[in-house]
Amino acid sequence: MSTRLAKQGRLIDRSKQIDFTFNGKRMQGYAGDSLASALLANDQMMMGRSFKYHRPRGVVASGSEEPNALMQLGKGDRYEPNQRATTTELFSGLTAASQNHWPSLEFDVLSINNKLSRFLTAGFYYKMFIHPRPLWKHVYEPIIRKSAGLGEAPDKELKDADSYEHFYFFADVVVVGGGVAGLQAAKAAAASGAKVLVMEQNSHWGGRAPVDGGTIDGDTPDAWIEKILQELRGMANVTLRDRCMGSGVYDHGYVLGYERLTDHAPGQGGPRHRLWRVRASQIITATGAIERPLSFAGNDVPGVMLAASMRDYVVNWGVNPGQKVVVATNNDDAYRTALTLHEAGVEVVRVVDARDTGGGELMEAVREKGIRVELGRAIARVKDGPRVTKVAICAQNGEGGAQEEVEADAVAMSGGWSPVVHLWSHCGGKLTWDKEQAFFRPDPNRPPLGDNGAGFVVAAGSANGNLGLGAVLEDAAAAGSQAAEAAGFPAKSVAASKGVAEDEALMQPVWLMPAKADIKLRMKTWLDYQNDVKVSDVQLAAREGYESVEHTKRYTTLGMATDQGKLSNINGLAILADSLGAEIPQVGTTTFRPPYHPISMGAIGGEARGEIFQPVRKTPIYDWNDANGADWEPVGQWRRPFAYCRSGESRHDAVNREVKNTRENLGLLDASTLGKLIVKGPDAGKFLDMMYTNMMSTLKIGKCRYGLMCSENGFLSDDGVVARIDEDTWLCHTTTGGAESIHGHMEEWLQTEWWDWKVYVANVTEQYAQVAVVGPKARKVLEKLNNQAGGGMDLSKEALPFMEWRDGQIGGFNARAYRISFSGELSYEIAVAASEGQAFWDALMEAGKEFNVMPYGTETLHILRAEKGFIMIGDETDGTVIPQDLNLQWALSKKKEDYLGKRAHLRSHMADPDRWKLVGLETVDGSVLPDGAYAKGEGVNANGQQNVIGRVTSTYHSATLGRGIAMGLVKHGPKRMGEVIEFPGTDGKIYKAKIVDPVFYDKEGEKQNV
Amino acid sequence: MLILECPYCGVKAEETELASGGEAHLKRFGPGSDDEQFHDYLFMRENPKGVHFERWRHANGCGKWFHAARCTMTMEVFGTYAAQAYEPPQEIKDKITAKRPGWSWREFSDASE
Amino acid sequence: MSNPVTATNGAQFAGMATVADAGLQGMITLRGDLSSKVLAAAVKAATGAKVPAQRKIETSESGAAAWMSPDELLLLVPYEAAVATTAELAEALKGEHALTANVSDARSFFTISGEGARETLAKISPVDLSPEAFAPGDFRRSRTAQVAAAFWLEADGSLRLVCFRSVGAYMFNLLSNAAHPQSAVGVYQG
Amino acid sequence: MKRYSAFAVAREALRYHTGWERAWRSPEPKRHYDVIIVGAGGHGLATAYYLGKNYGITNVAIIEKGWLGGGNTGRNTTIIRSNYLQDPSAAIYEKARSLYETMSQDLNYNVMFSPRGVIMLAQTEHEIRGYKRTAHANALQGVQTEWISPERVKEIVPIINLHGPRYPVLGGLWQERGGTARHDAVAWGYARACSDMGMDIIQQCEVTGVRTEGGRVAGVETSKGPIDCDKMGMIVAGNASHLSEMAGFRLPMESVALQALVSEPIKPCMDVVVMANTVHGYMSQSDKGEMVIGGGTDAANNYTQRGSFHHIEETVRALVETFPMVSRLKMLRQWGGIVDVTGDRSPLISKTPVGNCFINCGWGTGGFKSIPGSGWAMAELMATGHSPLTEEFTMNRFKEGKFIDESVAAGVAH
Repeated sequence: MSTRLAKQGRLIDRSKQIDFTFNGKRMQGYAGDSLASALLANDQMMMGRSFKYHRPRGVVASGSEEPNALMQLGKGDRYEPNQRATTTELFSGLTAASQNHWPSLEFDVLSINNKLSRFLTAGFYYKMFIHPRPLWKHVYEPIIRKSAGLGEAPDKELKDADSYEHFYFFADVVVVGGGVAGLQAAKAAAASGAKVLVMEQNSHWGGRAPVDGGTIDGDTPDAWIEKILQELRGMANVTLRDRCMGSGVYDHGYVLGYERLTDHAPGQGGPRHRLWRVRASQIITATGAIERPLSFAGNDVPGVMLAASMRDYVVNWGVNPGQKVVVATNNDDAYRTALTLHEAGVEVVRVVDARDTGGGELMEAVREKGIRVELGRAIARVKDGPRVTKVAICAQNGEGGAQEEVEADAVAMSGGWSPVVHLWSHCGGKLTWDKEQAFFRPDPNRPPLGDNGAGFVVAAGSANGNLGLGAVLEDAAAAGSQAAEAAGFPAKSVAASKGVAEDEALMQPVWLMPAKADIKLRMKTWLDYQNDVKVSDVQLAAREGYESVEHTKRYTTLGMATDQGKLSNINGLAILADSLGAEIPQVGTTTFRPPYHPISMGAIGGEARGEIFQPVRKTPIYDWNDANGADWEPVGQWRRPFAYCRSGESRHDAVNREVKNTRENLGLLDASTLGKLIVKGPDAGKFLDMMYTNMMSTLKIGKCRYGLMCSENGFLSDDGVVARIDEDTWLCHTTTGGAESIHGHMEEWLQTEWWDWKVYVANVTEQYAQVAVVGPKARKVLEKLNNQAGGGMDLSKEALPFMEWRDGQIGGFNARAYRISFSGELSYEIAVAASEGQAFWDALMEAGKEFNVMPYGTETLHILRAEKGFIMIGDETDGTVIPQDLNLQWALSKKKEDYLGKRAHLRSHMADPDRWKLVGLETVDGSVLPDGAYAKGEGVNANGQQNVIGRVTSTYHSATLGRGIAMGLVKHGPKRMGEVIEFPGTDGKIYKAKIVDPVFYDKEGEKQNV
Repeated sequence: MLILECPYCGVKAEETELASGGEAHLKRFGPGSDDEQFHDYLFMRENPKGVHFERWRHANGCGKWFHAARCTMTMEVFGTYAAQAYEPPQEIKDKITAKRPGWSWREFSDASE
Repeated sequence: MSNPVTATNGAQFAGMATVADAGLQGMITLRGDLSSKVLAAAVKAATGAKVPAQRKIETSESGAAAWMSPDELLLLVPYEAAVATTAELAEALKGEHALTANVSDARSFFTISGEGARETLAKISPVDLSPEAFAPGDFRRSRTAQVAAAFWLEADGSLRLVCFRSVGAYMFNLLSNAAHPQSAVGVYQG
Repeated sequence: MKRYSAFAVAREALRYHTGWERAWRSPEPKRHYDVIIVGAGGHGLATAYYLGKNYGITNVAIIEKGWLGGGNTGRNTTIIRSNYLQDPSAAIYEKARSLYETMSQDLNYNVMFSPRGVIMLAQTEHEIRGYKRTAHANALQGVQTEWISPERVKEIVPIINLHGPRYPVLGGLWQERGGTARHDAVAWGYARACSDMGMDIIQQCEVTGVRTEGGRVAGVETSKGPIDCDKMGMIVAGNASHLSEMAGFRLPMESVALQALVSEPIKPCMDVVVMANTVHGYMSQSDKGEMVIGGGTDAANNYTQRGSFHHIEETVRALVETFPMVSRLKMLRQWGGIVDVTGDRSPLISKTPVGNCFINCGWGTGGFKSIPGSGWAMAELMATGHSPLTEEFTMNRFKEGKFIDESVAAGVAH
């Protein structure tokens, strides 16, 4: 059984007991415990079930590489699945539950898959469930999908109770990893004066050095760490962040840091996670190394653990994972675990060393303690079950025969170490195979390249392939100086601290235990614990021709679990290489992708949620609109009232009311969102003649002209009214949402094509609140305002004719009035300072009462213009429509040699007489044509699709006319006036419509010209 | 996430301050050009594996367009320069030559070849 | 005639920094040749400040001039004077190729003050706001979360930020959120 | 070829699966083939497969620089749908979708086509109009789609938040017979079937030159020596510009990065594919339980298979807003691919200025869903010189101004 030891536990505070629950059971741990160490202290070795076979699984590691001990953590709006017990700090009230089983961890129905495992090999599903076809959709796939996944999904209505944020930071050198290598490297880099940021994923500094022992500068590692931390904290150019994982390295020195602020104390206030977005000149990866499992049968039985992790549990948390332990190894480091266990009073039953020659001084120290060490031996198998009970030992160089069985309740295994090269590799750093130590290490000659073409990542310490304490510190100091120098800070030489640890004999690569294990053993030998990939699976993949490492990975799912192959990749590669008769470096690795360790989606999204998910652009009259029934419609980032719904009124009724009232009395439209660009300079006229299809240079001062814009590719892109302000100044109106893009468009041409033209453009859209005062009473209300103010601009037909503008005062407001109309009514668009917009609107509403004033929204705007046959950018146009399609030839200047789009219109398809053209459409029965309907033609095309001859572009119920009206594009449309064509609806009905003139109302334009 | 130095502001702007604008040094063809010229001007884009010249706008910044010489295989930036140019400045071309001897892009190339 | 109002109407939030609507501020966009002596004189007359260097703001008793781009300045003048000053500038620059526009009402204007001011802004803007990199008199246009903004540092350590009026409410919420009292990062303060 | 079946699996289990044969051969190249396909991705393999199956052309080599299916076929978000607006697109994507339905049986390889349904959310009035238009067009194109109400959306996608403060869900375009498939299996299944017909799939073989004689392709130079052919198909996605230049012609195309990510696996919670174009994000849940997430493309030319992280951020925040529970999931892995984008973002399946050389590229973000249709049509074009499915996708359309623009209805085409 696993228990809490009376001694040891450098990270726990035994004076602070903490209550938590696991699967509903109350348990106790100490402050400083991880959830995994606390569970072990409560003899809870089994912590989960595997993905495919639902095999019982215990914790195998002590850090972020843990593949098995995944938990459902928390409740309600703070629930989260798939949290590693090893990286979860224990806190009071923590509730954890194990995953992927039903009905319970101990008894799981789907563990039947374990019994069927002989059938469920790698890729079995590609070969099965093919016939009969319907069974896949209705039976097999639903079953497969039901059994998918690990933790339960959060509740469908869950609203995350936590908040998240980002933080931008700039450093000369970022050190990822706060172990002794990282600290040493940071010190060396900081000494040069470089600005240094150090990130450590755990809440404690120093990495595993304090557990592994040895001395640094004559001190214990703990003492040295304390000292160097103090030094670094005292330096103004150094920032230390713990609980902050370097999660990814991206192009041009971009590093993400994932800081977990309140995971260890949920609900304490403030953001839960902070995503650091760091720009670094140089990055040092001091990310350590990860121990590899050994591949023997039953290496997944709960109680089988990585040797160094087992040592961590004893030393860091005072937890003893078993009473009788077998240690299996191919290197010297595992002997440290034997010594640690022995010292803690645990019986080390046997050290099984696969090497014929055994180890060095550490082995001797173990033997001196009276522990039996067997050389050239291997674990043949660990007896299956929910916990280790028996271990069979055999010769390493055999097939697993002649076994000796010993009793044990835990196994410590060490297959050697793999440097953590993830961050080195994320952005293209290459690896080299170290044959002697049997691992991939960063190739210093092929680092990831930064914006200047030079390497920007330096690996340090064991992450760089240096496993001994002395070498780690020397390498780290050198890395620190190198990085500082590369960041432009001439290195001050900093002597590396001197690390002394036991000499170690060479490890010996052992990829399978025993070396010639037979197929029955190989089918019980796990490579990827979480995804249940075994040695036999990789061998099968190779046999079937999935020879590329990426094929093998994808065919077997090796390395695709939530640990992303941290434990399994190298072991799997070695088996694949062996199967192919190739060397490991020839097989290569799969691609390392961020994040190093999963990071929360919340942190990635940052502050952008709820109210500040995206900016809402508000006009000066927004709040009034909101308080007066606006049914909002998003238009780009703006929001505009679709209609103003009165209490109990439907949207449809509101629109009809607004339309009628505007035609009969007086309507107000908040038109502030229309773009307003000032274009000024000696060449402004020439420039606008290029921008617009029609002539703008000849426009007279004081007058307005409707203008069309095309892209260089010929398609209609924007329209609006242009006003000539003075000799060299024009004011261009754009569509809502067009202000920024058209401003950008103008600047682009001015800066990159005609840079010698003297033109300046300024976007003054938001300087003004603009109100369209529309309807037969429009002039009356404005004159009333002027009368009340004791004077103002002359708004008579004579003084301000149609398509002209004037500056002056209206109702005491400084205003610019444009006599333009998008509704066919008498209409003024009045611009006042945005800061006075609400007041001006209020004045209009007040003065308008006697004229029955009503505000109207975008839908009424649309209907009013459609009744008049005016086109709308975005309705009649969709990026594929040219002015000719809309019968707007009159706006294409023939006098101008050139304008954007002119050349494009000459291409054969654009000059094609068969292009669909704008017409009005009236249903035969007065109903409303469905939005987006297509007109049916004769027969089908070569692909069997119904031929079509047109489509509806805008369709409304016209309250003015009491019937449906529509516009559409129809093949040869203008030549087919009076013809009835058919529009099949998606409701199964056929809508018949007559082709008519698109101007439905006031064809002579009498109403606007009064 | 790239950083490019805006030649107008002098800041090393990160990609979120910038808007990418496609191939640089395009020659405009308008009325009077033939279909082939007009087609190439609008659609035939350089898509090199290696040295590329492209346009960027410091959109969330000074609003100015500029040019960048960049490697599409490594993301190395050889330099940035003002948009008001018909060809890359000699200094930029020299920098590229030093790092990518034998380079060529459209009508421009390693002059030492 | 009415009392003009800002988009956020005097809003304030106090957290690790204090975020406040800075009220109505006269602002004038001036585009022209920044090396021109005529322009320099006009700027001086309008604001009392000289033409700023790249990415700087020059302040005087009565106003300020900030560098927006190689051919654009943002001039700060009293709100009430903006219309008249814009006209005067236009008059003074008559012979020059230049553009002046009163944009006082097109903007929202905020102060971010207190110990956490730099950190508050550094959560939403990809700009190095460390004291070494950003000092009083520095002026920067950049992105704040999802919108454009310009900001500078005053001598008292507080920040001033300008954005479009339409996103004033968004900006205020954004800054207030970033200034959450329990969210100090602890790198530029304490 | 030994057939795959539950019986075969059971039989093999008895002998510990030692009897399975190779899924495809790994031959050395011959000196000459009737047809060379460059690129052993989904499109290249499918083209070869239908050349053999529909036209009996089996003396075919499929040449691959890396490993088969290792490009965009193996790094996309596996969405299959055909609810396109324009006739030519709807035709080829619907052809593809219908071929997916029987692909497992055709290939005797379970590609796990899962017709779970695809919803495209409408979140603005503009989008409503766009999708209603698409629904009308689809009805006449023979593509089954349906405009559905917000309530129906919620029924189908219980984890969705209909009432987001910024973009409430106003309805959706529903294609019940869209879905997903196992992307690698599509490549592997085609490869196995091609190999079985006697075609040679030559991996780790880079084309270094194209030999032309008299305006026709005579063969290719490769890292495994010269290989001659009578006809050649270039089907290499993002590398198409590079390859076409070897043959002496240029393409109206650029290569940019497209990124995707997955969450850690969770128990099933979303049974369909959901695309939210207004906020630029889409999501489905894989058969393993991972939430598979994608967004828009980067803008700048790029061959690194890495994109910029801010696009990931944009996508994730859109999804957190649309599916609030996603906030408490974790990103397991992000990656990028290089997509080939043409001037109108629709593909090129076309004859080229070089007589016996054919091009198939420019699928941009729509490549996976089109694989079988694209292969079917390309094979027809290569075998007979004409295919109605490819007629509108010629290189000439840019000259004529006859674009196939799908951005009309939805902001982005995925």
